Amino acid sequence: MRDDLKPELAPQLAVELGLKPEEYEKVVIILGRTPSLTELYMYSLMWSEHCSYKHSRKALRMFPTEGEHVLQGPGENAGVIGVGDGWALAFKMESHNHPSAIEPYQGAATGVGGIIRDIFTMGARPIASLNSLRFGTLDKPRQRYLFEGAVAGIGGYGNCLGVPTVGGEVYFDEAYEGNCLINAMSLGLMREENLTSATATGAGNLVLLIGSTTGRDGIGGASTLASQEFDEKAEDKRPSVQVGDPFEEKLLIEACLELLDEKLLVGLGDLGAAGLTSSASEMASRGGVGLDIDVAKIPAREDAMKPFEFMVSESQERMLAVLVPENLEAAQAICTKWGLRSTVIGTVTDTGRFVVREGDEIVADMPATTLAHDAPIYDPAMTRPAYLDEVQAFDPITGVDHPACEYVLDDILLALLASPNICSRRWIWQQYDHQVQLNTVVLPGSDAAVLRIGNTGRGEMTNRGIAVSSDCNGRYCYLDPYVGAQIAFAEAARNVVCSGGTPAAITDCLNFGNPEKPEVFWTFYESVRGLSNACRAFGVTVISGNVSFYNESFGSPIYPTPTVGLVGVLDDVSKHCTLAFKAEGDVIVLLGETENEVGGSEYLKLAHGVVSGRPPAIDLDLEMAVQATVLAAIDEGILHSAHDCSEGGLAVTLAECCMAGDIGADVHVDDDLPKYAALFSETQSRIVVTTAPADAERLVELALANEIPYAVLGTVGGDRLSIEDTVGVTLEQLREAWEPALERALAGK
Amino acid sequence: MARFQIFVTYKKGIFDPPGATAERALQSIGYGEVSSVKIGKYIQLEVADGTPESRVREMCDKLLANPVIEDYRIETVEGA
Amino acid sequence: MARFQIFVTYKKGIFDPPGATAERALQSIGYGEVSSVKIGKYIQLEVADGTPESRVREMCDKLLANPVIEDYRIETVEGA
Amino acid sequence: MRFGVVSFPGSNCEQDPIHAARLLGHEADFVWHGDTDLSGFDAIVLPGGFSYGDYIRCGAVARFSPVMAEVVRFAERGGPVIGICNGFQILCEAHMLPGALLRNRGLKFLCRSVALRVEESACQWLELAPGTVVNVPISHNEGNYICDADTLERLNGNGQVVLRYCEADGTSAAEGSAPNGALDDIAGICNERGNVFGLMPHPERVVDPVCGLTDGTAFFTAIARRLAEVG
Ligand SMILES: Nc1ncnc2c1ncn2[C@@H]1O[C@H](COP(=O)(O)OP(=O)(O)O)[C@@H](O)[C@H]1O
Ligand SMILES: [Mg+2]
Repeated sequence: MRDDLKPELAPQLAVELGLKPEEYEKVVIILGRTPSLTELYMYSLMWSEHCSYKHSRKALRMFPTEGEHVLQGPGENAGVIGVGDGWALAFKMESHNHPSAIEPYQGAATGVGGIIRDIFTMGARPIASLNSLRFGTLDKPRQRYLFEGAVAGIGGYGNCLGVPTVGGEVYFDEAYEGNCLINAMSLGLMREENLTSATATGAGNLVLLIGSTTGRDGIGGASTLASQEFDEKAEDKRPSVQVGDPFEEKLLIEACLELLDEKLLVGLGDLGAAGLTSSASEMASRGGVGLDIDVAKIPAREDAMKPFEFMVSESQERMLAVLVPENLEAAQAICTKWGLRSTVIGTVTDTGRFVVREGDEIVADMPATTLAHDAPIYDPAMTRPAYLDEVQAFDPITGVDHPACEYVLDDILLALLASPNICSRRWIWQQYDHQVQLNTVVLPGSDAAVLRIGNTGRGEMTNRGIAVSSDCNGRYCYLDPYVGAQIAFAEAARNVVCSGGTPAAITDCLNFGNPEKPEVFWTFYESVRGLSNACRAFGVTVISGNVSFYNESFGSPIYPTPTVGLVGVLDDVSKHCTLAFKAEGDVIVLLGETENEVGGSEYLKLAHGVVSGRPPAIDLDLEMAVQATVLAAIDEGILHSAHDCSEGGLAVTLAECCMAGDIGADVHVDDDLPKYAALFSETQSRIVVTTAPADAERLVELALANEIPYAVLGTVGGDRLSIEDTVGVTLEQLREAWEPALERALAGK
Repeated sequence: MARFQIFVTYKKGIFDPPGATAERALQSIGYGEVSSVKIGKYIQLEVADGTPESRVREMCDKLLANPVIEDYRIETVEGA
Repeated sequence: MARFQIFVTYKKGIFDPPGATAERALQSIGYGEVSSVKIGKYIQLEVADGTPESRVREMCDKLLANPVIEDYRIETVEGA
Repeated sequence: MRFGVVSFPGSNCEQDPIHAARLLGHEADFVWHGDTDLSGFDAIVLPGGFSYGDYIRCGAVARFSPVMAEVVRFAERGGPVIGICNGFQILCEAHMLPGALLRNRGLKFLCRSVALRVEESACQWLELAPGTVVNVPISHNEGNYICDADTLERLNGNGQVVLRYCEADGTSAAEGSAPNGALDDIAGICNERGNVFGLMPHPERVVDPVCGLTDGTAFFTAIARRLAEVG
């Protein structure tokens, strides 16, 4: 075997490439010799945290992964559920945090490109995307640059593909200043029978590389970008940024779906992190076969590329197909029709070995499964972080001076509405095409996006639908990872339920600091435990997800941020609901009950500059009962609107319902609580609904039947929001505070 | 008033999708002699007299170019 | 192989949004000396030896520039 | 009647007019950019999207597709052609309509519903009373229409301006009502004959009641009725 590396240099290079000494030893044992340069690169990438999940794998086993809807659980490029009438929905969320921190536009854009490849690799046509973003506060120019760039990149890529970006979330907090989070979620639709797998089988079958040329971009990207902490060295890592080509990806979507439709492929995989090495070795080990790849056949974008560079390049917009020789001509004809390159770069073998050659010179030869599946799995040490005792000991009720006089509550409400964490997200989603494909029934701006199930292009319409939302409040997770993760799930479910969807399954993106720090790993473990238990309680499955570790800068981790992307189904999409108050005289009812829980609230941070205390408590049984009540009421057609209480509490929820419906409200709130708590407490499991007076009684019956507390708050009408004598603001005032707040913050105002 | 022109191009090894597309398009409409197209930015800058090139360089680093993926070249325009 | 470079600029009187925005942005971040920014395209073309400039001109008229809004200038790159 | 919707590489809205047309009881099918036979189609739609990635300039490459030569002939024979968003950009690049579309003034992609005022025009695709206000979404990054003074004068003189961006009440704001900076608030224009119509907004997105508004219906029914009359 040819080797371009002096054997004595191997251990040293291994370390540079991020392999721990004991990991390098394991490679030597597997091979029974010193690894070659190419092999070393391939192992170092496949065994990096990003590709191998070596620190998280065990904890993730807590997740419930089997359930009624599930057609494909974790393990493939995306999970898949059945959504009725033989329709299947593939979805997954993934992070592109570190690339985006270096170059926000391209980082976010290629993040979208990557997650969308994961979707159509499954045989599904991408039908929608969401994005979950975290930045430092917008008073910092760098943060404004990152935020604007990421949003432009997400739009730039998704808009070009014609995949509507229908929702998401964004928070701004100092905790993310050195390490922004860019999580992208994508969903795709297919007929159940078209579900495919990224598996290589059949000795003698051909390996076809489809799409873009291969350059040196992102060499080592998977490990250097995604598995190393951020610090001033960030600058040096810049060149490994990749530029996305959404046009090429659009052609790939069409060509690959056509190849699958025509049943021309044995398996299909996408090239993402660790490029060809990752997709090829995973396809091989899934099929229990070997591969023989000749890098000399790969269309190169640059001169004099070395074999290892071909194997680890992260050039975007490339797919790997396995097919029987008889189908090659037909398959290549389809690629050509779509203006795509397609090149046979190797064959499937029965040796179980992954052989890489350059012409007739072999440069790497290893057991295929060892790359994808024999990465070491760790049991990281964990200890409860010391800071928790301190923050949880803080009593937000006595710890700060809450407004005594009530006339300031108006101002606090308006300030909350103008907070970048609460204000209108219109500035974001109007940069995204959220309607293309004509299935978006509830546009961004409500609790969850609602989409009709169907393929307008093929005239395959149904009246079924899905509702989808992504949520996570990092502050809650910082103050209590277990509770915070459960709330992330509960809120996503609540948003979906408010829109008329019955929660079916979730994907997640777990963003944490360095797992090798016991205190960080503890927060990770507790979050996974909390999320798992919440899923089990609701009977909702985790079908896919992604872990992003090492989200730290200058040694301090971000807030634990386990983002949940939840999908619910609507048997009749016309039975959806929005947050907008509808009609004069409608009765406003609060389902659930407000407690004095301002710990970790936006109110506490905004009015008192404090992020401390315990997060709101979450009672999953109550949560389920409240959600069941709303679903029943929507199903009976008696709800005119539904909107949950989240950041900012009841007052903000009411304001949002008023603005969305362009109509006021007159309400009374709980008198046993201090007003600041009644208005701004972020108690969970609360949903504000409206109904025609005639149906109010029926709504109350449903609440009683589900044994949940409720309160009739008042009525819809007029052009101002009045909360007793404490709050009285006009719709204009509300809008003036809420609508332009993001633009103002971005203008540095 | 002084004039500068700035040529912004992708760094070596950074993929240039518009260039690649133009290349293919030209070949397909009958210009087979085309072997490579790269598309960058051509910026014409007018500044107050006596503005040193170093200032222009600053402007490029901060705003006119994206140092992460682009290189640039500055030229003074004589007789402006 | 022969090299050409092409400079595509907006016709006089055509408002150039990126240029105007860059102009304002530069002024607002402390470059008051900036009086005008125009952003056009800088195209680097590699063609077969002996390709006459007239061919390149054709390519510009047809595809690389839009005569309705843009002017262009072609330069041969010596020593290519 | 039968609509032909051209799909170019990078088109991504082509399924939308098909859906809209079928919903309104018409036939509609895709036309591949490589095809050169438009027989059997009564009207041609150049759909929205990012043909060839919108690289170089929006629509610059698409105009060279084999099908475009046919579309030109189809239009010269008086066949109705509508270009929506990217389709409008292609019509301009192909010189089937005057002017060009530049980056939005704010340099941001804009996807939202806008108010449009129907102008007195020769357009065969619309028979709404002048002054009517319709609400139709836009979704573009380059919708900033521009042309020289003479062309603008001609457009106004010949009744070639079909749609203008306006305020909710149909009036025009002093500083202009175009969200993208378009010259004279122009959102859509037609050729002198009125059979070739280009517009940035997406009427096909507001036809299906399941997705909300239906102001886009008029953009498909008028031409159908007209063709039925001329037989
Ligand atoms: N980054 C984003 N991209 C697209 N839509 C977003 C984004 N952030 C928020 N939105 C939309 O804005 C609306 C409000 O978001 P959010 O305040 O997170 O709602 P909730 O509090 O109900 O979770 C939702 O419709 C959401 O989809
Ligand atoms: Mg909500």
